[in-house]
Amino acid sequence: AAGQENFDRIIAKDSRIEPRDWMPNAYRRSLVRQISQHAHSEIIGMQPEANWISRAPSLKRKSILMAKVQDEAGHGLYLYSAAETLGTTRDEMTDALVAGKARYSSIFNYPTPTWADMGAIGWMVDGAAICNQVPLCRASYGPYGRAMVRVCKEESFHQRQGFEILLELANGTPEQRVMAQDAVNRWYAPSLMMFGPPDDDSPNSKQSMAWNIKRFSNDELRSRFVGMMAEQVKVLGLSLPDEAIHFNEDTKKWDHGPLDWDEFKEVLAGRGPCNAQRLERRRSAHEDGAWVREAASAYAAKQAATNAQKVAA
Amino acid sequence: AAGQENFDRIIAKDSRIEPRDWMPNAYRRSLVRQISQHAHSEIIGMQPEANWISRAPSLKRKSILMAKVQDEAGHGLYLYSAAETLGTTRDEMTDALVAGKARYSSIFNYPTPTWADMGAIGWMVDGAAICNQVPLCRASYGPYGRAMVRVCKEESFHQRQGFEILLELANGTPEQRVMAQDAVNRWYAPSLMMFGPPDDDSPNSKQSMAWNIKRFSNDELRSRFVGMMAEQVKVLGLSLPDEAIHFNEDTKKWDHGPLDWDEFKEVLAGRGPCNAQRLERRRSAHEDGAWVREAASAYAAKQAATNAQKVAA
Amino acid sequence: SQDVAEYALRLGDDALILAQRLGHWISRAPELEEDVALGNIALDQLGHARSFLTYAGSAWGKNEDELAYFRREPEFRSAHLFEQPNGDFAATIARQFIVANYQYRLYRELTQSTDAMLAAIAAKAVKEVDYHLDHSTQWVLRLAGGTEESRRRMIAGFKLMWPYVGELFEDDPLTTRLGEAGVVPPSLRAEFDRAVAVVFDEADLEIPVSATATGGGRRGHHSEHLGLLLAEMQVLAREFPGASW
Amino acid sequence: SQDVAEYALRLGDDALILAQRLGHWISRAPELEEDVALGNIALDQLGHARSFLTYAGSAWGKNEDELAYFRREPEFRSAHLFEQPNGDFAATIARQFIVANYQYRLYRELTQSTDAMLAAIAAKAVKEVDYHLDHSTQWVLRLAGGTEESRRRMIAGFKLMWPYVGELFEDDPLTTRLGEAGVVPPSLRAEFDRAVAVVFDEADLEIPVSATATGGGRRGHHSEHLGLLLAEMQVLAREFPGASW
Repeated sequence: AAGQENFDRIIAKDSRIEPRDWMPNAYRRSLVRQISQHAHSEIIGMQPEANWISRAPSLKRKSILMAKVQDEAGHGLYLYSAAETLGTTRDEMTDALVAGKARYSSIFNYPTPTWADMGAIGWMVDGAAICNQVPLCRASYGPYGRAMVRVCKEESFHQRQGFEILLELANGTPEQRVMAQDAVNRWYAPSLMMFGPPDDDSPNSKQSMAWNIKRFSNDELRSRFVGMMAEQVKVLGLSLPDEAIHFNEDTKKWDHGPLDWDEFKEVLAGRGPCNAQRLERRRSAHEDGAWVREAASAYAAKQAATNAQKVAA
Repeated sequence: AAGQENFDRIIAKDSRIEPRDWMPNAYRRSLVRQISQHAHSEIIGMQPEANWISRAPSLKRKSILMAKVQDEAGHGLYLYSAAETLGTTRDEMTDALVAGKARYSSIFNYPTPTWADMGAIGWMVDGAAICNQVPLCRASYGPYGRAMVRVCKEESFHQRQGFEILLELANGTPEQRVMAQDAVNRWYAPSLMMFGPPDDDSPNSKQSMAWNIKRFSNDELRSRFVGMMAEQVKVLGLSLPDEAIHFNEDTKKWDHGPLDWDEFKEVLAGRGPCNAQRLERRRSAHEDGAWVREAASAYAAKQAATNAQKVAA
Repeated sequence: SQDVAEYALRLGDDALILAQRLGHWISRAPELEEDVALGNIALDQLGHARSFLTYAGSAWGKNEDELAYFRREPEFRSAHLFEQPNGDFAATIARQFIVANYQYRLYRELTQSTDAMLAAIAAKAVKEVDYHLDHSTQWVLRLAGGTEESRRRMIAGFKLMWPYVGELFEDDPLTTRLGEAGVVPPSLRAEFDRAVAVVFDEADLEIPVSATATGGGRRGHHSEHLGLLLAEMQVLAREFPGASW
Repeated sequence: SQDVAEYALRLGDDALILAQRLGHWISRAPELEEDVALGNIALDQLGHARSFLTYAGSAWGKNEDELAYFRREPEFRSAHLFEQPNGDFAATIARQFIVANYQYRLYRELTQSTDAMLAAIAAKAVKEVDYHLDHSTQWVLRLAGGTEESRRRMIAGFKLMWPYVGELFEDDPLTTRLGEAGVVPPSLRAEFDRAVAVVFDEADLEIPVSATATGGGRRGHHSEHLGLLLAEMQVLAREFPGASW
């Protein structure tokens, strides 16, 4: 009870919970779910972009893309570490992912058929991620908030790079322009759906907000994102595939057209274009690498034994 | 002694030895070596051409190339069967190949960097093979001679296809023409060396000829081949990279310029451009397929047991 | 008609992409007999592809090579199953078994097409696919009933390929418009399921529980594998545009 | 000079092809730390490639992308080792270990080049390769001294890559002509052998007994792997010639 009081007090003054602090089981479980899901998204999210590393059309772009996908592995690492402070090991989380039992962001189940997708993912998907994540830098759980600070800094860098890719294409040959517009068309709705279901259909959000993990509702964040996109797309000289977008003077928010939540649910349920592929690729990389991880542990154990002997002698 | 007499009689009247006939051990060993080496050459020889199946520049050429490489697998099968009649199993021969203990024709240790190599291999390498092999259709060992009849029929088909590839290139764009001439230049000397070392440096040839396995000396066959090439290259409108080629009125044979036998020996000793690659590819295909072969035997054994039970019941 | 051409393009692309995949096995198969067998199947598929593409191209004044080598990814009409990587031999056999069961029934129906050319191509193809069906069925039985490892791999192979089965039987306006000239994909499903069930029953296998992937190949939306396959397949032809070979 | 440009092209191509190979590991490594580590090494190599190619191109009025994307296979100057496929993680580590030991000594010598630009690029590169050397050495020790399987694979990996070591140290007229501006490859061999021996000794490994393959990369004669690698690497750039990205 003292624990609960202390926890409530920290939350009330919007301060931070640290790993050694007492916390309600539900809070811990909710965080583990959210952080590991986020980590998994970084890892699975490497694949659609890794698809173009070998074919990047200039060495500069290849270099930027490699660095970006590699950053995502880094983000995964920070986030798994943050989740580990809550008592779940990376192995457990990875096993759940590989077994198809853990979630990751549905957006990564869409394919990247063209180079312009590298731009659209950077600009729109990373853009949406930032809208979601910037408030998480203030999440009540300390290690999570701090991991998000690092993640967000790199994400905004990635977003700018994505924007640049699109800008170059939009100002390029007619074919490049078509490629850019096509990618924007394909990623628009999925990126809006990254904020999760509408507020009236989002059961977990309320508790998350009460715990100062989540700071804004799905629809609020989505609206903010739409506004951002609507402004930036003008600079690109492209258009968003949604004629309903406008600034609502009454609510002071950006409105958008209806989204196909049935498709969202289909993809979430595993029936997207690439769910099977993404999971299989992660599974096979993990399984193919098992002997390497085993070798590293075996070697470390032998070294430790040798060192212990030396100390004893 | 009766066996030896019978054997000598058969050889003397240029008739055929069959698997059940008595034969000298040296004859058997020599044949196993020659036939298995020939079989291995067919199998390893699939690789330089398989290299272009995926990139063949027209569907017709892709189809012809696929069929050709597949035919080579078929030739390997006939030849391993012929060798098996001498009491050596295919597994034993394959193990020797994969372990790097068995020889195959050195020519397949050269790479195929361009599509024109598909033409040059067909025209020159298969052409040389035919010169070598046609006389083998009359080899004293029955199963070998009969296998060679089938092989030769298909090889001459392949040679014509190779010639057609070169002809098309030679009559194509200037770049295609350069590609064709370059391939002819690269394959010329190696294909001449396919006939083996000069007669005065070929220790096994004599015995082989006495046994009616080999019918003509290395140099005789090589000269015949050079003559054929010298005629056909005119139809292609290309040239052979050897200015010394001419018909020698005294010997009534075709002469050619000196060959770099040091290079030949280097490649034979394993230091060619692709020896390691060819062997590794065969080894890995064989090892990767081990579980399939085991499954097939296990299944066959189970089926046999079930059938036996049914018969018994 | 344009519709018939578009339909022939689909069938041609399926067969072409599969031939390209299978061709990779030649010189790499688990035993020489399979270099020959998979080579035969690849050749058959390539032959069917050439017939279908030539027919499709006749509507647009294009030959088979222009269609195979000078279209871009979104212009291809192959279903995702055909684009899946070979994986190990069991995965390839799983793909073959599904494909052969699908194509056999498809081509058999298509022999009744009111379009004489489609009917003729299908009549030739169905005989060859009959062998493909037998080949893959025998291997499914062998691998599922062979060793523990082969059984594990056979199950994994089917798990890998099953998400792409659904797309094969999806309908769209084209097949409806074609009527008696084509085959409505959903009409093939029941018999496909029955035939698969018979073999799975004998092999003691279960239909994998895996979600169906969204396809889209018929609309030019492909798996991420196709782009890489085309890069390799088309590289030489595109390097020398206009050249003849 | 032309000679310096040609020399820079060799070093640039080695690094470019290796970066392309290593980039494939990103999202497929045995553990996340290695996605990061191999990604870093790939990025470093790509960075070196860009510096060398930019410098080489300056002699011919070409930029790095024109050199990387619009040359054909025989115009590339990479050695065969860099072109070898990744294989499993052990094979990649074997290739890395050989490459790092070679490049570290090469770049260290090259910092003394009378050509200021080569010296400057090498000075930056050698620091990064120092890390690559440490990374691969640690892994050689771990894999050789880890489990039975990892040891078997490490040995197999070295066996696979060793035929391509010889080419790295081959001399030719160019390096002789370059004199103090370049590094004569054979001069690096003794120290390479010594350094490798130290690690092999600690790892209880033996130098593989495998024949040296004929190289020829410096004259544009490549392994059969390069063509496929270039088909993939160049496909998009070549599809849109003249476009900027």
